[in-house]
Amino acid sequence: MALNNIYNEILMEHNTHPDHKHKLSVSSDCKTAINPNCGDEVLVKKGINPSCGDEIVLELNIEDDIIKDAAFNGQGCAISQASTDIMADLIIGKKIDEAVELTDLFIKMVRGEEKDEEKLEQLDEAMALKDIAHMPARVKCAVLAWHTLNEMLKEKKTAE
Amino acid sequence: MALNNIYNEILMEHNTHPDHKHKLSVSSDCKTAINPNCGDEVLVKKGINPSCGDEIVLELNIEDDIIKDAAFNGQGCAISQASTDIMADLIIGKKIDEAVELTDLFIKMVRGEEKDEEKLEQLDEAMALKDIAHMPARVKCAVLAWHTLNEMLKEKKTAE
Amino acid sequence: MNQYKNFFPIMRHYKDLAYLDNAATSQKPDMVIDAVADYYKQENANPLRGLYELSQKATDAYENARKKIAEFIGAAKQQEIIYTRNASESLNIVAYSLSDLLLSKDDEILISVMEHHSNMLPWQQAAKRHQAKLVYLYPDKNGLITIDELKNKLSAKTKILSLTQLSNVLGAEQNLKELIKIAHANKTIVSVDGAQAIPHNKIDVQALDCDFYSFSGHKMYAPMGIGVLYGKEKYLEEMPPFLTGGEMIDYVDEQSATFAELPYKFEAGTQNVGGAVGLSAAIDFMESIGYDTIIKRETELGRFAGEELSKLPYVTIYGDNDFSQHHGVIAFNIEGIHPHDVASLMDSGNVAIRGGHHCAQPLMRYLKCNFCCRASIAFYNDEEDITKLINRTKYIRSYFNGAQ
Amino acid sequence: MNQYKNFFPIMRHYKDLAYLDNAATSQKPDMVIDAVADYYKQENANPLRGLYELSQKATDAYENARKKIAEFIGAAKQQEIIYTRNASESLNIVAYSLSDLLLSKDDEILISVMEHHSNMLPWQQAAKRHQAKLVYLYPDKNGLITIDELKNKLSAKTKILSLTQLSNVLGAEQNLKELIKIAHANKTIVSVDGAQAIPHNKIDVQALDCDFYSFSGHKMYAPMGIGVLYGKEKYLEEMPPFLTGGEMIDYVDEQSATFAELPYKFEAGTQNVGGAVGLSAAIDFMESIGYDTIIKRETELGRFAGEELSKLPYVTIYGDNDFSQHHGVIAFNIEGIHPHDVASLMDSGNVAIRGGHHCAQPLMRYLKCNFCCRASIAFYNDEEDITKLINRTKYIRSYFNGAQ
Ligand SMILES: Cc1ncc(COP(=O)(O)O)c(C=O)c1O
Ligand SMILES: Cc1ncc(COP(=O)(O)O)c(C=O)c1O
Repeated sequence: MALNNIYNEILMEHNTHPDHKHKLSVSSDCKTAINPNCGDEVLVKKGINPSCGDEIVLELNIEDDIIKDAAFNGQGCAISQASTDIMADLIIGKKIDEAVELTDLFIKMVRGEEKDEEKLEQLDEAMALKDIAHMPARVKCAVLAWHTLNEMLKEKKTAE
Repeated sequence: MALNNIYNEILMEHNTHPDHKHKLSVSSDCKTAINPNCGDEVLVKKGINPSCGDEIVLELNIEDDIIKDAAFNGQGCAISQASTDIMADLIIGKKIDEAVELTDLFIKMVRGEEKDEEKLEQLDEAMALKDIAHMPARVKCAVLAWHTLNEMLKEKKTAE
Repeated sequence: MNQYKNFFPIMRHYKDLAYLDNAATSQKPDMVIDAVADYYKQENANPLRGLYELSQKATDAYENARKKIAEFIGAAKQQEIIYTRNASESLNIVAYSLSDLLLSKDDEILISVMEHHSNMLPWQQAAKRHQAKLVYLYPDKNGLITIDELKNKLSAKTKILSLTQLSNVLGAEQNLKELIKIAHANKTIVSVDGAQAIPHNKIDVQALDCDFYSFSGHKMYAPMGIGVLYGKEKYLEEMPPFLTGGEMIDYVDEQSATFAELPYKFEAGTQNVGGAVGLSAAIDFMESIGYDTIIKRETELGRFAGEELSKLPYVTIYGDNDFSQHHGVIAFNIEGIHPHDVASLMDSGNVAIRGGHHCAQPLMRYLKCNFCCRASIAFYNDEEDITKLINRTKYIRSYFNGAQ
Repeated sequence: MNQYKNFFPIMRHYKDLAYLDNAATSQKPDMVIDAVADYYKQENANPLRGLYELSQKATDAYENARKKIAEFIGAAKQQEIIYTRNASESLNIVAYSLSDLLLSKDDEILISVMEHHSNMLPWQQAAKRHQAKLVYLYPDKNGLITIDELKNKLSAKTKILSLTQLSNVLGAEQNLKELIKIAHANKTIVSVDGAQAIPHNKIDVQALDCDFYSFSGHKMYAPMGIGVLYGKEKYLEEMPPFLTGGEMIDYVDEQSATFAELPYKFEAGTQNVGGAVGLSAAIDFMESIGYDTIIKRETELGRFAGEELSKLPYVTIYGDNDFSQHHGVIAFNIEGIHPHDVASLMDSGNVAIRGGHHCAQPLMRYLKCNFCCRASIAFYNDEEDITKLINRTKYIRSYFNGAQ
């Protein structure tokens, strides 16, 4: 199998030089935390993939329904690390509802359920992960962050 | 398979007209019982083949180390019934040790472990059951009585 | 040789054999044997955890088979299908794990006296472990559990009903849908032993609304060593795992563990992927024949066998007098001749039937026969096979009578 | 292609594949695949209870396989061989049934931190059920349990020691004979997980004097779905049955049952005769190759792989520095690259290895790595396979480095 097209430039770049792998808050294992720089409340959630032990902690800074900033920490394979960084790029500046839609779309794409290229264009660089659908064992790595974000945002919605 | 040579004349005859299917004693489910005709002590033992539900109750009248009479009762297939009757024929008049040896020999024969025709001659009509070795599922039917007798005599020996 | 036998290499090998022990195990068509061999020749690897192509193929083979099985029995979800070795293991899982979840002292488990030992002993054990009571249903003369019988035996304490859909001796198919409705109205959870039903009739677990459904592959043209437990997700979720070990965990530390999601929670260790592939091929095979054909042939051959045998005055047949209701299972005795002798002498005439208690000793006692012969028919049998059975029956009778 | 690969249809099919996941499951030679198919083509029937020729053939196939297995592992008696689905089930039987027989509150079970989850979780469960304590042995840097470690952990309360003979991660073979002697002197019963040992080394259960020995067919060239539990007769006799149902009984009435003699007491329901036949053929296959050849090739290839990999400064290998002691199992990590990425990129170079926790999470934590890659070698591998592994390792490292 030509798997190298998964470990493509985009993925390798985001894995080696992630833009969003840092902390927004001080503590990071509770649901909300305070950003020491600005005093903003930060949303925090941990995602875990038991099969490979990947763990990411996702942090969001949301103001007026808009994701102002996103960051992550944690250990994992190149696919989950890159996928998380790519996701952060994509959702910063988006409205909550838009972000939820994008995560739904991404999850459909990597499960091979959505193949319409035009629709997928919205995912921008995340399209680089399309072929993971052919590697079901790795799909969990790719979706970990997106699942976590999806749940996080839905929890916020219902909490409101 | 030519099984008919198991259901041969000798076997069918002993099955249909057993000479020894009757009672020697009054009760018959305990280890020794009294023969009402002669007041003799009769040795009684029950043998069971769980796989086919065959049950025989064997009774022996032993005097001075010699099997004076043998009889049986119970339900079973033609093979176990005939085999029991044939055995009774064979052992009446024999010494205990001789009878034990004959049962050992018979058991070896039907398991296919003893093939020496000359030796097997001692078994007389019981040789008619030789081919049961080719029907392992029925070996248990054939040996039920012989096993029971064997144990019975050994128990008597150790009891003495 | 009829066109159906031609699918089976063993039938081509023993052209004269009337194989009438299908309720014990069916023969296997080329399609199934080849599918298993091909799996080992082209796709074999340890599934689930592998990150390479071959392991992915094995995983696909394994999970596609699960999907096919789910569709075949009308399950709502794939994760409701758990692979086991055979129906016996499936029934043991239910009896252990569901009992652990549900049973307290003095609760009642309801089964029928017709149950195969595999749907009886596990409940005896469960009853002992939980100091619960094992209560019995008794069939009418046609082998059916009536609504009244069920209503009489159900109580507020009846937590579980486990019932065979089709008796392996009487061949009668229970009116399950109605029985289940009544049990559910009583808040009783229903486990069905489908080992004998599934080879003969299209099953739809959702239409039946049973909570658990157990069956074996080997009775439905699949290889030995593969079986299925279907369970409703909500129960399987709550039930504790049964076997533990590799593949069924999430986290393990020295003193404790958390378990994987369904269906993996119940599948410990390396599973029988070849068997799953074989079962999947067996489903394809059955669908290529079609249940219509299967039912029609089995009903007609069963009726023919029953009617011809019942013409012989020295033959007793157990169960319904309408032999079209027997699903090809004809249990009988020849007067004065032990079933083991009958079976041996049938064999010498190239007729393969079973003689004994058919793993249903309490039923045998209930029928007052202890032992009987059983001819069990599959769609690949034909009139010639049945004619051999009848002729051999006559021969055996005369052979024994002649000796008198 | 080397002469040994030529025995395996899957190797002929994927000529470029370096299959190095043999510890997960081995590939199957023609001999085994054909033996199983031939069984279904010529001898298939339900064994044990049948009174006709075909059933007798199936019974013979089943029992002759048992006899061959008994001889293969040096068991004293055939009835000490119990068929299971896999090693996991064998270990579960011991953990359930032996614990029920032996354990009281505060008793101790001793296992090692190297155990596969299948020899760990069943004991966690047993400990919970009986309020017993699960105590751990820790290996030295070569992966061996020392005599001192064992002596320190044994106490008057230690009823059971269950130990893997060969770790599926470290590849180290325990000095079992000595360990068992010490345990026995302490009146501790010893169960051995032989799943990884038996493909690589001749086993003699009587020489080892272990009380139980569990293994899977699928790791030793047999099909999936068949495994073995060996147990000393005296213990198996006393132990309660585990699964219950058809074929494992003598008498059954509505409320109780008596169980069949060994080995049948532990074999509920229709067994996997095809699997038993496959396992028997796998033994023939291994004997035709010879353990001499197997050991020689696996030792040399393992040493070659270990030595070449250890030349790469960014590779860490776990376990003994003498790679000839690894039985072909080389667990390693490439600095900075997750084992899942390594395995995926190995795959794209046609090298099949495993990455993950290898069903041994506590061991992974003990080794402080959580995850690792594992290449596991069988005698049919060759230098070319290992060279591919090494080259691919270098490539992956440079690919990731190049991206920096
Ligand atoms: C050491 C060890 N024990 C037990 C097992 C379990 O074997 P199976 O999955 O065949 O039950 C394995 C296989 O992965 C193993 O490596
Ligand atoms: C009604 C019924 N239930 C359960 C079983 C057990 O099936 P298996 O032996 O395949 O576990 C059988 C098969 O003999 C059966 O006829």
